[in-house]
Amino acid sequence: MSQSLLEEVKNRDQVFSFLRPAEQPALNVDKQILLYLEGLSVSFDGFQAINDLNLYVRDGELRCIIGPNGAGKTTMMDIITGKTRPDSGSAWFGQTINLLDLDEPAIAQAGIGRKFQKPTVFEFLSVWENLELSMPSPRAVFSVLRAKLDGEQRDRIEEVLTLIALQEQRESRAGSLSHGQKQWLEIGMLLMQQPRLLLVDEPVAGMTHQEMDRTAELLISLAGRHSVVVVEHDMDFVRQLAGRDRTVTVLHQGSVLAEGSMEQVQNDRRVIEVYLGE
Amino acid sequence: MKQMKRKLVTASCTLALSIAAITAQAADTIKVGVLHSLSGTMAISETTLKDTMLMLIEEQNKKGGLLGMQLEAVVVDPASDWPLFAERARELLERDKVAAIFGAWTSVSRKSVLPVVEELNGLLFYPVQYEGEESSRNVFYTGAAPNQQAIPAVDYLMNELGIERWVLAGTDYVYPRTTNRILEAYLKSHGVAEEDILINYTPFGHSDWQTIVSDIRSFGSAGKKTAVVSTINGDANVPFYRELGAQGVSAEDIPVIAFSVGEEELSGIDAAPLVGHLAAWNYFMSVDTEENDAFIDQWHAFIGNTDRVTNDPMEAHYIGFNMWVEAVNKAGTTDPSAVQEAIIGVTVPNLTGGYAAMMPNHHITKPVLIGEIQADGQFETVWRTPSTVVGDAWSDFLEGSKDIISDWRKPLECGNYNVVTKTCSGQTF
Amino acid sequence: MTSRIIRWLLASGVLLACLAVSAGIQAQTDDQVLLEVQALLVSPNAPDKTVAIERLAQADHPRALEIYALLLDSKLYFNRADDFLYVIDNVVEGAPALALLSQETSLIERRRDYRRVAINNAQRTQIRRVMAQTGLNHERMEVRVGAVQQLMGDLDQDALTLIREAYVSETHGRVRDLMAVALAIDTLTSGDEAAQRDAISVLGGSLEPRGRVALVRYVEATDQPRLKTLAEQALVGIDQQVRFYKGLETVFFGLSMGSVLVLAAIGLAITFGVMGVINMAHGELIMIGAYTTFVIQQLMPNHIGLSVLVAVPAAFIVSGLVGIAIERGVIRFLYGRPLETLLATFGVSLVLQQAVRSIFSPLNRSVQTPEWMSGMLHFNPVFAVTWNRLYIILFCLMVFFLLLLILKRTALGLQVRAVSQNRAMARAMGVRSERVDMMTFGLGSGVAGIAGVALSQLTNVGPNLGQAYIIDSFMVVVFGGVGNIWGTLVAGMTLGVANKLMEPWAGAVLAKILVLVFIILFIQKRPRGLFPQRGRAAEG
Amino acid sequence: MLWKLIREDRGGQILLAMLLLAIIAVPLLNGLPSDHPLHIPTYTVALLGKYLTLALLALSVDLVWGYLGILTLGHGAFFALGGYVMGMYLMRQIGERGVYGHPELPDFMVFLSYDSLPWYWLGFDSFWFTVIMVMLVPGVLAFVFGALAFRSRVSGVYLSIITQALTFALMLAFFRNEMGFGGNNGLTDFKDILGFSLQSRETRLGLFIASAVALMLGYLLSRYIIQSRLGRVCVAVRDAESRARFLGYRVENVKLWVFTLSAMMAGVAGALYVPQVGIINPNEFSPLNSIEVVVWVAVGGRATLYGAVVGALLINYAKTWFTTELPEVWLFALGAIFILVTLLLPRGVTGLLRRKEAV
Repeated sequence: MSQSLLEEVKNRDQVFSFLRPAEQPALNVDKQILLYLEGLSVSFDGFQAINDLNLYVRDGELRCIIGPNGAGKTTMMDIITGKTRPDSGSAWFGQTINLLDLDEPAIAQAGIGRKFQKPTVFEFLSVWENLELSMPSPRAVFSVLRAKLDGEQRDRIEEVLTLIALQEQRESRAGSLSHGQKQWLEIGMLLMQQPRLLLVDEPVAGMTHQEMDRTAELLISLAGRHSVVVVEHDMDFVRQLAGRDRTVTVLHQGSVLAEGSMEQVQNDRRVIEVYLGE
Repeated sequence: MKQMKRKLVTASCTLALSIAAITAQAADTIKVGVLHSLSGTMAISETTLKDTMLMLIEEQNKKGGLLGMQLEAVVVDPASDWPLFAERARELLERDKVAAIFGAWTSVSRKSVLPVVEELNGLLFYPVQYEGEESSRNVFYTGAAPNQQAIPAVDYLMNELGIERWVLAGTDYVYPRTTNRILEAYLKSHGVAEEDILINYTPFGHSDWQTIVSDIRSFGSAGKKTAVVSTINGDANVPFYRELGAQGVSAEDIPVIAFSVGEEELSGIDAAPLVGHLAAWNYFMSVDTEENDAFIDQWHAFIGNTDRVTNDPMEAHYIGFNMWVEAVNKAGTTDPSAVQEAIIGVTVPNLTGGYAAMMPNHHITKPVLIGEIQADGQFETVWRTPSTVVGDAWSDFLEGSKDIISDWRKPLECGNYNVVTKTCSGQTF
Repeated sequence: MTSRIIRWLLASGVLLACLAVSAGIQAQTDDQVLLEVQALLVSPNAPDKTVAIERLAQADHPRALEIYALLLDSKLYFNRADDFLYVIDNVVEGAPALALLSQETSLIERRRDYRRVAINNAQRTQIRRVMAQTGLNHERMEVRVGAVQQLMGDLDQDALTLIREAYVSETHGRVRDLMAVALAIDTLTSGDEAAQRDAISVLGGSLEPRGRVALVRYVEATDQPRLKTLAEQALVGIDQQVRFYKGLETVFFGLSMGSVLVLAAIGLAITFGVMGVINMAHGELIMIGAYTTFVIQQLMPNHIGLSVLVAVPAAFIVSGLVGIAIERGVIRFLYGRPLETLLATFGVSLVLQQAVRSIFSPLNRSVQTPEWMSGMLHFNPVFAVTWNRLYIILFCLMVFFLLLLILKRTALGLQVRAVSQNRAMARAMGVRSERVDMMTFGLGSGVAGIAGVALSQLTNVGPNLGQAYIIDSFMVVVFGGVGNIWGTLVAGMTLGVANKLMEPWAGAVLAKILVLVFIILFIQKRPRGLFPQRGRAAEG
Repeated sequence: MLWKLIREDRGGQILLAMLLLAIIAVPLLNGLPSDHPLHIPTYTVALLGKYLTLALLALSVDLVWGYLGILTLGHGAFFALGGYVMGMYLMRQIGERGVYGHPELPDFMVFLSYDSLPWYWLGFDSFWFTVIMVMLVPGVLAFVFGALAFRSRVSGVYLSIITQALTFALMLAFFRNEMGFGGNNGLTDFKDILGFSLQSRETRLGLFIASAVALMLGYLLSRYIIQSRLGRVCVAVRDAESRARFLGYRVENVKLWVFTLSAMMAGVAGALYVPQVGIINPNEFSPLNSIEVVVWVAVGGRATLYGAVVGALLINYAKTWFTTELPEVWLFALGAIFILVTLLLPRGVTGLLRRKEAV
């Protein structure tokens, strides 16, 4: 390490690497695969949360992931978004971006958005401000200090407000919204971010049936332009989302147990065993 | 919102008015400021001195007051916060118009007050031993200067106990640093070799003395008679002495002589393992004189507890207060300038059977007593200087100050007059 | 006892000579000597007392040892009115005063009438030396060792003669070794080369500091190159061993400092680590424990040894109750707002401090060390550990494992862990989380009180006691990893030892600063301490 | 432009108006003859000036605690560093008037037999250099400390405790005489600033006005940040740090810059504090002082900015009053205030007056 640094200092024909701004390669999805997770393993205090996990998500795909408690669903999301470092394995975003080299903000800026299991919005800010902060714009401290909204951005916020049906509450504090509204606001924030990949963790927890239907519609409509990975417990909802031909992945004990259409998965003997044995 | 505004306005008005009200008070009493911390870390030492001052003032009033007027004590609490000392001193002088301030403990509090009393021409009587190197027109140092405590103590150890090897252990602040520098120079001038002096500094409130006491033990096992000169301050003393006791360092093997451990500090320590260790002061409660007996009785009656002890800084306040009273009587006024002039040369009895005189350098004459700790937390005097010693503001053993003298009499009127360059520096007025 | 003195006196050439000198006053009765001694002892001049002590020894007075002991314990007083000596245990009005000569008891009317017969260090040494001469034959080994050491302080021919005689009949190894060293020191200065060679080997095999000093002096003075080389080799050997034992001592010091840190921090590890409550009043709970010790000692002044043992459960209960009061009165309204508990408990700490100032005065209180905790455990002349430190290390480990047992093996422990991991779930399972909070906080506070008992044996018992330990305690808990009391143990011991290892070369202040800087940097590297909780629970 | 910053901030409007009023009125009232009922003695002017610097310190703490959620228990360190920098300048200004009459060395250095100025004392004879250092020294320390701590995601209680360790370590370091900052006695016996005697009435008024202006500027600057999108990001970071991260914000950078700025504000406050109280000593680094500042903010009302000012003024006035009138009660009162405010007034005293919820 210090040796190579020394070499570098002697080599004065180029800018030192530590002075060069960290450039991110552009996203490349030539092979139609947006997310590669290969051989991932991670353990906490001897508990193997993820065990040799392999998962590929196609560009524009809507993928549902199910699995019993402790199957490693949230941990997987943590790895993708940079919150948890895997002990081994690799995670690539497209062919060029190595997710394991990046931290959370960089991953977010590369185009991965995440919705938490528990709705996490900025409670003390208004709905409008929540969306404003989610907007893709320069994130450097001084740019943020001087940032002003232009007309186009306002329109974009209005548009999302309409989509998540919170026009009335735009000035309300996010903390005063109902649970379902918070879920929607968080989805709205994701949309503002315009990510290439959306990770959605149990989006319908605490929603009424109507809200669930709307959420399903919304998520389905997003697929195509964005890739969407949904982790969900509610089988009805998954059925609704997956329809007949979308892929469903079943996680168990930190690795993929089965993958296929909803029908295939439901009839898989091992899956039944895992779910019934629970 | 309006409420808040009103509140702020009221607050500032009360502040302004309360100040105005107090200045308007009639001057039928003479006010005496008492500036000792009653809360915070210094309260442990200073509360007693506040009570001493109240007792002395009460006693004076019983005798008919001063210049036909009653004395009134104005007690404020600088809360062991150094900037607050200055603020409180200013308040006493500007707002309460006190005739004199008795107070402060530790040099930093005195240094904080100093510019204020100089600016407003007040009088400050400082009752605690200190490192010297200061002489202000407005301050009277009734505690010991290093030559009234440290040097006689070392003389005693050297001549009477035949000490050849020295550990100078102190808390890391100016008093120990200066005292130890003076002592180092003094010891070397008496032929003590460099390797026979070990100097060690510890932080305030140091509580783990194992290593240092062990070092002292091994330093003392080199075959030469060894002593520890301790300028360890306040709270750190208890764990230090406890560790000495625990590691079996007895006074017969390695005596420890302390300059900041008095009767009051000992009352918080189990003194039994410390019998024979020494302290150098200008007063001990055990001194057998009539004045002292009367003082102790008076103190016990005032405080309502016969278990309370008296100590050296209390005697310093006793002397300082009596000197001030004498000087005011002599001058016929409490005007600070007149008192400053009148007080030089004033002589009052001390509690150890002699007299204390205010010298032109604003320090007083004191006898130096060496006492050994007894199991009951008292000191037994084992040696005393044959006559009183004049406090020396500027040490003869420090490079920077040996050419400086202090004399506040006319025509010199200078606290730091350099006899070589013939200049009076550091006097802004 | 007396017969032993006489036996020894008869054997002793020294005092035979003295007796011969005083043959002229042989006729004097013991009482006359006593009268003479009394007159000398009440004199204000120190040299008179020296004469008195000598006089007692010369006259081989039957009460000499008794008077010596009274002088050493400073129980001898004189009345200023009649200049008689009295034996007084406690100078208060109404207490008995036993006249030394007449053995009559009177009551003290004014305590100022009685003055102590104070002796100085030189006289104390003088007395101990006289007593040491009899001590060489004392039945207790420790006394014999002390006697030899006392005599070694000034090895004159008389002392050597005594040691030589005692050496013949001495059977205990340690005393023999010490005597051998004393004799070898003398032999080293003799002219006999073979004897000197033996002496060097004896001294080289001993760690006695006086022996080392003798060797150093010998090397400086001698002109015999072969013996000089031998002595130098012996010195190298000694110094090597001394260094080793110094290292051992430093480690012990570190462990002992560490155990103090652990004791102070472990209660915090429970309240802060397990419950997530930042209790700034923790230091004051320690202080309350220390004051409890003081109060207990006041209540049972004649059983100091027992009082410390009684103080442990008492302090646990008192601090625990105060802790429960704090929990019920303040903290329970602030769960889930850790930073605000910090502010509120800081307020509590100020109130407690000032309360102690009002109740006990701002002065430090004196807590006595019981007999069984004082003194040292000697392994060899350069390595000894103090009993109080040793007990505190053991005590710390005991408290630690007891707590571990409570947390791992009892129903309360199970419930505590359940609540700390998932409050809502534990509630749903029927755990009364309020009660568990209260008990846990009481437990943590009680342990703080126990720490106060230990600290009362080492440091000031005063209103500032708590503040001195609160920051250190937090550092230990954070360094060890919140929620893990093993972490606290390891962290406390590590910091203690690190501090002590650095102290010799960096000084106490810099060592402490370095430790703090180290903790700051360490937290950057491992934001959750040495033993972090991992997994989902930690994110909560 | 400035108006925009406080348009919706009634508390701020009142605060700034009162400060403006004070800047005009205090010198006028001070100029009145001393027996006039409305006369403000110079002593009070200095006292008010001191309060204002403490208010600025509280403001800087509110910026990071109220809006970023960083409970700093070590902001006193930045305050004290600013104070020491100013103290060094003031010491150099003494020149030959020290007691030993040394042309260059401050008294305590002569005392400890230094033969020349340590390198880190160079340059402080220049006022402008000092002004820069007043902000730079605390700023750099905060930056380095923050860069380490925020990058490693030390947060919450852990952060609070290492800020405490920071100020504690600095306190111990400054107590050491080897450091060359006067040890326990600190820096004192200042004579003048920019050639004006510190004891003159005019200088005291000048320092008072400077403190009021600094507080106003500090307030406006804080408002500017709070009003901007950065301010909303701060609140976002405070309330849901990982959410902000997943939105692509570099939380550590946001924290770092605001923390550094706040430390610089604290440094300025310290620099104005020292000439008005006349002494700077390592006790200013004491962890308890820093905790007290946090309590001022809590008392005034967190995350309002003006609340911090109100809290600082209120508690310090109470301290002055209590320690004069009822010294024994002071700590009981202060302790009770802490407890009651956290339990009963989580929004502080200004929370009682606020209608609308502030962020």
